[in-house]
Amino acid sequence: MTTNLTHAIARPGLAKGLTRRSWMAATAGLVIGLSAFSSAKAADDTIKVGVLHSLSGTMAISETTLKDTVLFMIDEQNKKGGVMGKKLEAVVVDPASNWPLFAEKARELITKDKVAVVFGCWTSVSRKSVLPVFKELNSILFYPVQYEGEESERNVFYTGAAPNQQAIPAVDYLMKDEKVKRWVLAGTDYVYPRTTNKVLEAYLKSKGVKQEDIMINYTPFGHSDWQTIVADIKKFGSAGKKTAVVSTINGDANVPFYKELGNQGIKAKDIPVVAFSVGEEELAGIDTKPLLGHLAAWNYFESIKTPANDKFIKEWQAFTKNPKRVTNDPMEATYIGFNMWVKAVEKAKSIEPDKVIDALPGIEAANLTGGTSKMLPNHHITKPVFIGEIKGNGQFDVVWKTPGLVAGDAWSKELEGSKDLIGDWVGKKCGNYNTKTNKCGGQGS
Amino acid sequence: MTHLEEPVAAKPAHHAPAIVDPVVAAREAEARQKRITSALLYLDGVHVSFDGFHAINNLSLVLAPGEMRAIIGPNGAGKTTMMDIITGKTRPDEGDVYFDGIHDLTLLDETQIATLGIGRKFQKPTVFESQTVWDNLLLALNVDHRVRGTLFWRNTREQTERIGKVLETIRLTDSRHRLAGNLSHGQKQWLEIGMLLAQDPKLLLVDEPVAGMTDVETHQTAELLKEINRDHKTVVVVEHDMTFVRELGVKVTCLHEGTVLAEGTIDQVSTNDRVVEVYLGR
Amino acid sequence: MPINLVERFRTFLFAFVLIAASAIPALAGPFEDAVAKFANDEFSDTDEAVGEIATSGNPQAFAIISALQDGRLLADPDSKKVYLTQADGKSIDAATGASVASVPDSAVAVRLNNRLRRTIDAALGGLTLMSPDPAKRVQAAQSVFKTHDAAMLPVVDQALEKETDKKAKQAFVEARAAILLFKEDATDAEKIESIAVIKLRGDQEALALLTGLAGAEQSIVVSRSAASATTAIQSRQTLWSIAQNAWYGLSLGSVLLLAAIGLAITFGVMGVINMAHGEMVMIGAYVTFGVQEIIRTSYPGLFDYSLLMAVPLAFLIAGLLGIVIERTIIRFLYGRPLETLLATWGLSLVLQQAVRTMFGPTNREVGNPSWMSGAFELGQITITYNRLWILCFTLAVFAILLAMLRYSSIGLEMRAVTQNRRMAASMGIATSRVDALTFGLGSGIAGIAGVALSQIDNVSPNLGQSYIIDSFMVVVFGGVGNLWGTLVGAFTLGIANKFLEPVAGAVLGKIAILVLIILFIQKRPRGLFALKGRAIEA
Amino acid sequence: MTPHILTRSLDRSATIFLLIVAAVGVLLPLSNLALPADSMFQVPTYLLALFGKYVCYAILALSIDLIWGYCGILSLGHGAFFALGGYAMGMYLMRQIGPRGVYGNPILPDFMVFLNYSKLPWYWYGFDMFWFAAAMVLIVPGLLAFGFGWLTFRSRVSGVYLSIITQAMTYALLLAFFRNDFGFGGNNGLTDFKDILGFNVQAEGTRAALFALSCLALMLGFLICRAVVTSKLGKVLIAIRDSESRTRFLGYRVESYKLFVFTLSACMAGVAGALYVPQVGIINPGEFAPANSIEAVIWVAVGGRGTLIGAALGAVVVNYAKTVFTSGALAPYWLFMLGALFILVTLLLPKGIVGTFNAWWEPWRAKRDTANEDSAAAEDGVSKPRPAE
Repeated sequence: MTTNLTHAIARPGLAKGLTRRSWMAATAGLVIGLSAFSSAKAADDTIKVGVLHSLSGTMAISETTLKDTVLFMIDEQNKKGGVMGKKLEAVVVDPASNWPLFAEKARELITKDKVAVVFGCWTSVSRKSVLPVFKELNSILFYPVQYEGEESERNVFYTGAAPNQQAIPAVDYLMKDEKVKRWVLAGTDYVYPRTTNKVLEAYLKSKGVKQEDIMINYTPFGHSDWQTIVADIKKFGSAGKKTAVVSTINGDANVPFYKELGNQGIKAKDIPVVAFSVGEEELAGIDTKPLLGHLAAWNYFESIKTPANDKFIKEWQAFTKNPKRVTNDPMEATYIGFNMWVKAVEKAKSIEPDKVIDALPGIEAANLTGGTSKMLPNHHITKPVFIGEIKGNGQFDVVWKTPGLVAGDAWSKELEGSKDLIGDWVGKKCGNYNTKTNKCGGQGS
Repeated sequence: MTHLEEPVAAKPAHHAPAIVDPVVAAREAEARQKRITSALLYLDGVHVSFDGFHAINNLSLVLAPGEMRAIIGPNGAGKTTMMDIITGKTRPDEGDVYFDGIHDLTLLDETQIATLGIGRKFQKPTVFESQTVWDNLLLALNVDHRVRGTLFWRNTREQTERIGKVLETIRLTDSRHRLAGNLSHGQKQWLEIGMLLAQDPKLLLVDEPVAGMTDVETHQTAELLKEINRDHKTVVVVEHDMTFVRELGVKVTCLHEGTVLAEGTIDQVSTNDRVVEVYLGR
Repeated sequence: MPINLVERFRTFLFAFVLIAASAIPALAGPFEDAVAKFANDEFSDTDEAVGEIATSGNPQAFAIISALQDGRLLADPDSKKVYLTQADGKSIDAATGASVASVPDSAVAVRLNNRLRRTIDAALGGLTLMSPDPAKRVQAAQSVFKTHDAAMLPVVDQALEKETDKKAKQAFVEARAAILLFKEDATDAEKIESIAVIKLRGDQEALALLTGLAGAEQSIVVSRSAASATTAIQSRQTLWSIAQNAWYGLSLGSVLLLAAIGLAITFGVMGVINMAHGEMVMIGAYVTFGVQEIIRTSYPGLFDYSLLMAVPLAFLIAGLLGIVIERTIIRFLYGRPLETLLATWGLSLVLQQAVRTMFGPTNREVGNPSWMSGAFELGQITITYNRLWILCFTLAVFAILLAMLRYSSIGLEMRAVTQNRRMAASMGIATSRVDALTFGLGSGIAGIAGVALSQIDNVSPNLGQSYIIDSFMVVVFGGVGNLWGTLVGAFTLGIANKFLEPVAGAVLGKIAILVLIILFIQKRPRGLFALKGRAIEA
Repeated sequence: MTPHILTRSLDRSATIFLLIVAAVGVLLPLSNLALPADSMFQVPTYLLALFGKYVCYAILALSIDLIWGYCGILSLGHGAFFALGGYAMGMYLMRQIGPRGVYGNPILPDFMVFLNYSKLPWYWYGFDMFWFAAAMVLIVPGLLAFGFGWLTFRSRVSGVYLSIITQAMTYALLLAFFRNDFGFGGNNGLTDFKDILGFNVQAEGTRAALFALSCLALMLGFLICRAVVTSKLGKVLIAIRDSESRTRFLGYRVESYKLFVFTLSACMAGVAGALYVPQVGIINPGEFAPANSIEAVIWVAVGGRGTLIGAALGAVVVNYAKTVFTSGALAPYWLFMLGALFILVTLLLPKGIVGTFNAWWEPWRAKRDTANEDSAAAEDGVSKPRPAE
């Protein structure tokens, strides 16, 4: 291929006026660009709230809803008069499903926009990416998604489920109610499924399940050809013992997975699948009739009938001007987190991060399922656990729930490395306090 | 009518650049022993086919050192494919191709063959259009062509003089700083010939050098080629222009369907019945 | 804690046999109480109710339980009344069988969970062992085969005697063998005979049964015979699993081919690297969504034809879009393949975000029409209808495309333009029109691919991205400019992938395939079916 | 580097470019550290981090331009070399955490503890030493590029085919690094860094130093590229780009040239990645995504292919635009803008910003300069190319 491009190869000679001028112009442009960055200053009559959810790229599918939820919550709060007499103002950025961009945007929100708090992140890696920024700049992040645990940071408040608030109750249910003896742990190959499956494997073994009755399978992100794996599950499940699948398959891959399950005729009454990442939003993309009876474990379902939930759904659908818009668990987690933050600010009478962080543990806020969640010293919250069966209309029918609220464990008791660790930001001022050595692990030995 | 060159007395073999490949070395040793030929270029029984189409069919051709040969033939006669075989671009399915009596060209690639001293001018003028005339010649100069050599290359007076001489020969001295892409068609043809000269090969393969040239330019090109040939270089010219071929006044080979149809002087060939039939037309 | 399922099943069967023998009409009283339990909205009560109703012998029992299964049984928690909606839409009082004019609004469908569904299946299974429908009898016999409960033996024997249907008879023979195999007082000869029957069946269920036998204490002859049967079944299953993998490979290959075939035109024939190709596929999927949405709201009866309607529409929409893209962007970039790559990459970002803005970032539901749902067994291979249809569809698209290029005048013009643009132009072919049409054709086929892929994958703005790399691999591996190469390339990669997957796992399998392609390209830089000769060197 | 190469490489615009980068590399950190936070001219740490990222991208863009702009090799997998360099640095930073990880394990990084690794995998050995990690930053991408290039260029895979298999290469690496079994932290990658060479990575001083270092690397990378492209080797590269087979018939071993420049470019990309990681604080398999590599190619196209300054400029401009567009009211539309930018640049500015600028004012300048240039050219024997009309 021949191209006629100009090539700056060698151009010796004396510097000419025009070049100098053009470079000076470029430099001036750079300076103007720089000042554009630093010019934005927080107005004094509003409190800024950062929203750090991907609006484009692969995670937009899940995260856009949470951005809308935060905007909805801010709108509602402002109708009630805002916080401490000041209106809330949302600052929305798009980290575009790009992890380094998350860190950049977090820094921008905190330093440039001077937000008081950030609601954001979905994937673990995005949280890990922004973590150093929040620590360095001492700000607050509310993280609303169920995750693998093994973390308790001073600047982060985890309002989604820890493994003991989702995975273990679900397995308990299957063991007791469905008499499951054989387990398939299927997940997408990333940290959340890996850790959850490790926790579950240890837990199952402690309950006397043999190694040969556990099958663990990992697939890449966005895996779309499930023929082989579904057939393997079918085969594994026909060995005479009651079998269940515990699925930590991530977002996008679920639709083809369930479609394949439905088509290969795996019925919930034969091999139930309990999923931790499939909620109302994910089901919106599937015809759920063949999936009748498959399960999901969450801390919230849209179908739960409580006055608070009815009101929330009604106002949410009015806010989004979409009468079909569904709600889901991470939305509830955002809801709880937001209300906790508001209460903490009012208690601390300040938006100073240090004061709010200290005020947060112990704060209680109503959840949408009729209970009251509480922020724990380890920065996780108490939540009820529900098991729901998929219905034909894309909703869940709650078939079981924990008698009370379950406290979130930052560190799993089932894992060798973390069984002695606790997070306690009230008494010990430490996120990874070792109860055996009575030392705070993170601060050097 | 067709006859092969008489075997000339064997000359001492040229010492080629060291070739490490043991297979090649063995073949060459064998070739030297058997003294396959004293010819500079020797093709015998060459076959090439592309997906069942026989582009070259039992082609045999022998060139003595210092000879100039014109090759004519209708489109698709296999002229360009023959050049591709000699320069290593295409591998023959069978047949022998020897250069200088010892180098089996079928085992070497383009770079090795070029290093042996075979230069090629393409049918469509192929010069480096985004570089200057000077740089084009500089690139062609037969100095160190290895990566390190070019990275730390420095100009020498000797190289400048050589390029200057070539520029004069191809009459492009005034245009030496112009981009090759901005030259006229004829000038590009000349530049490419100039690159051949800078390469200083033993054998020049020239594919349609006067296509698209004016009569004056055609005449000048013929003179140029004859001059090159006088410097004891072996030249193969592929050309359609019969006036030009006649002007060269050398032995002519006519190819047809990948094989030699006739060989001899231009008058002999152009009166050959079969040649007239397939090529020149009645 | 509810009564053990098998336990209850046994009592129920006993009752069933009695009823079958004497046909004594059921008495009122406990039956009404049982029905009323449905209104308690407790799974355990519903469970008990099913058991009691099934064993009550009441003629309504079958109707009530199947209504429960289908969600047609409504209960009013206030009045504790239970209603049954019949197939004709009329409602009756479940307890009395009397018609009711209207069901109160407070009545809701009785809820089920998986355990209840199994109870219902078992209850209905027993009730259908004598069903007039042979298919249902087969189903009932299958469930006996799985449970191999000795109490069932007399019923099975009785059913076997009467059975005339060949398939059902075989099912009963197998069920009987399963029971005998686990019956404690069966003789060794009986057991060995049973093993032979089960060995002949030879599927996963049979294997499970024989493996289960290993746990129980057996005489040496029986366990030896069971062991040899197990080995025989296993070796047969190894063969079947090869066939199964081959089918999966074909199916994956067809998906790859479908995604790549449009690219084989735009990239392979025209030399345009269209990074927005995946987005054309996505648009086809969204067209399917749109068509289904309209059908759902306006003409629900036509749902099964939704795909047939979506195919031409997707072709037209994606094709037209392709023509617009060719006219506005690509035609300025001919001869600069790498620049085209960058421009179309930008285009793909725009298209993705446009769809995201219009339809929202979440998945959209595209349903399977009934003829594309479910699966059938071929020997021991499970073949799902959607994949089978996609394979057929892909081959049809390929054949039509091939025929079009070969025999139609536009196909001739396309080939002429790609082979020698200048010559074609001088022969009076409007090359720019042909370019636009060729690109439109490639895009249109991508749109069609979207219709098919909507049946197995997410319909989301990201749909296209997941196929673009695979598509390029297929085209490059197969050999650019050769549709047959694309076909062979797609199926080779699909099958290779599916044979690697069980060995290496899905991720490593995919990595291995990519590495193999890279190495293969070293060996054959122009793909599997490379064009040879001088033309391509230009 | 011998002096004559240096003098040859430094023409007017190259010198100005180097001076500007040097000025930015000194002034920005100085203003960040020395001026009070409320000063108008103080560059906030946030911006310093941002520009540090841009500078790393600029080095990556340079490396791509070297092979694409000058040798016609369009790699759609250059992000792989960038990421590998980043991983090598990330591994060093992980080892530096030592017992300060959340589990307090002195040897194993946190992710290994919770994935139950009993000991450090062998390929993690040595990364506790900076010199080793620094060598690996060059060696790992260099070796991969050498191996890949050796296979590919020898079998004469070129053009579109090469682009697509480079994409396959980075995609395969993406999948591999996503695997937790691979021992590089899976999807979460490497993060939570504490120290680099004993300095806290989050300290302002370290940031400033890293920024200055990135600018220095950019200058050095630019100089190396200039030295390469202004040498005779650069002419051979352009010859290969414009007519590979012609170059071969002149007796050049094309594959050696491509291999040399490809490996050099990969090493540069590795250095860019290594400087990038401590500044952004994370390295994750996402960096291997083919989309990232394509985007990097687009920076070069926007800035001007075949103009080294353009490549660096393109990287900064596009990323600056991305930063601006992904915030505030424009956030939902930024993909439209980015996409449109790519389309418009390829359609309307095929030579990129710098290329177009040159084409626009070069003839004008050339007219003035003809006299002294010709005399200069005759002396040093190196002639000056002019833009094609």
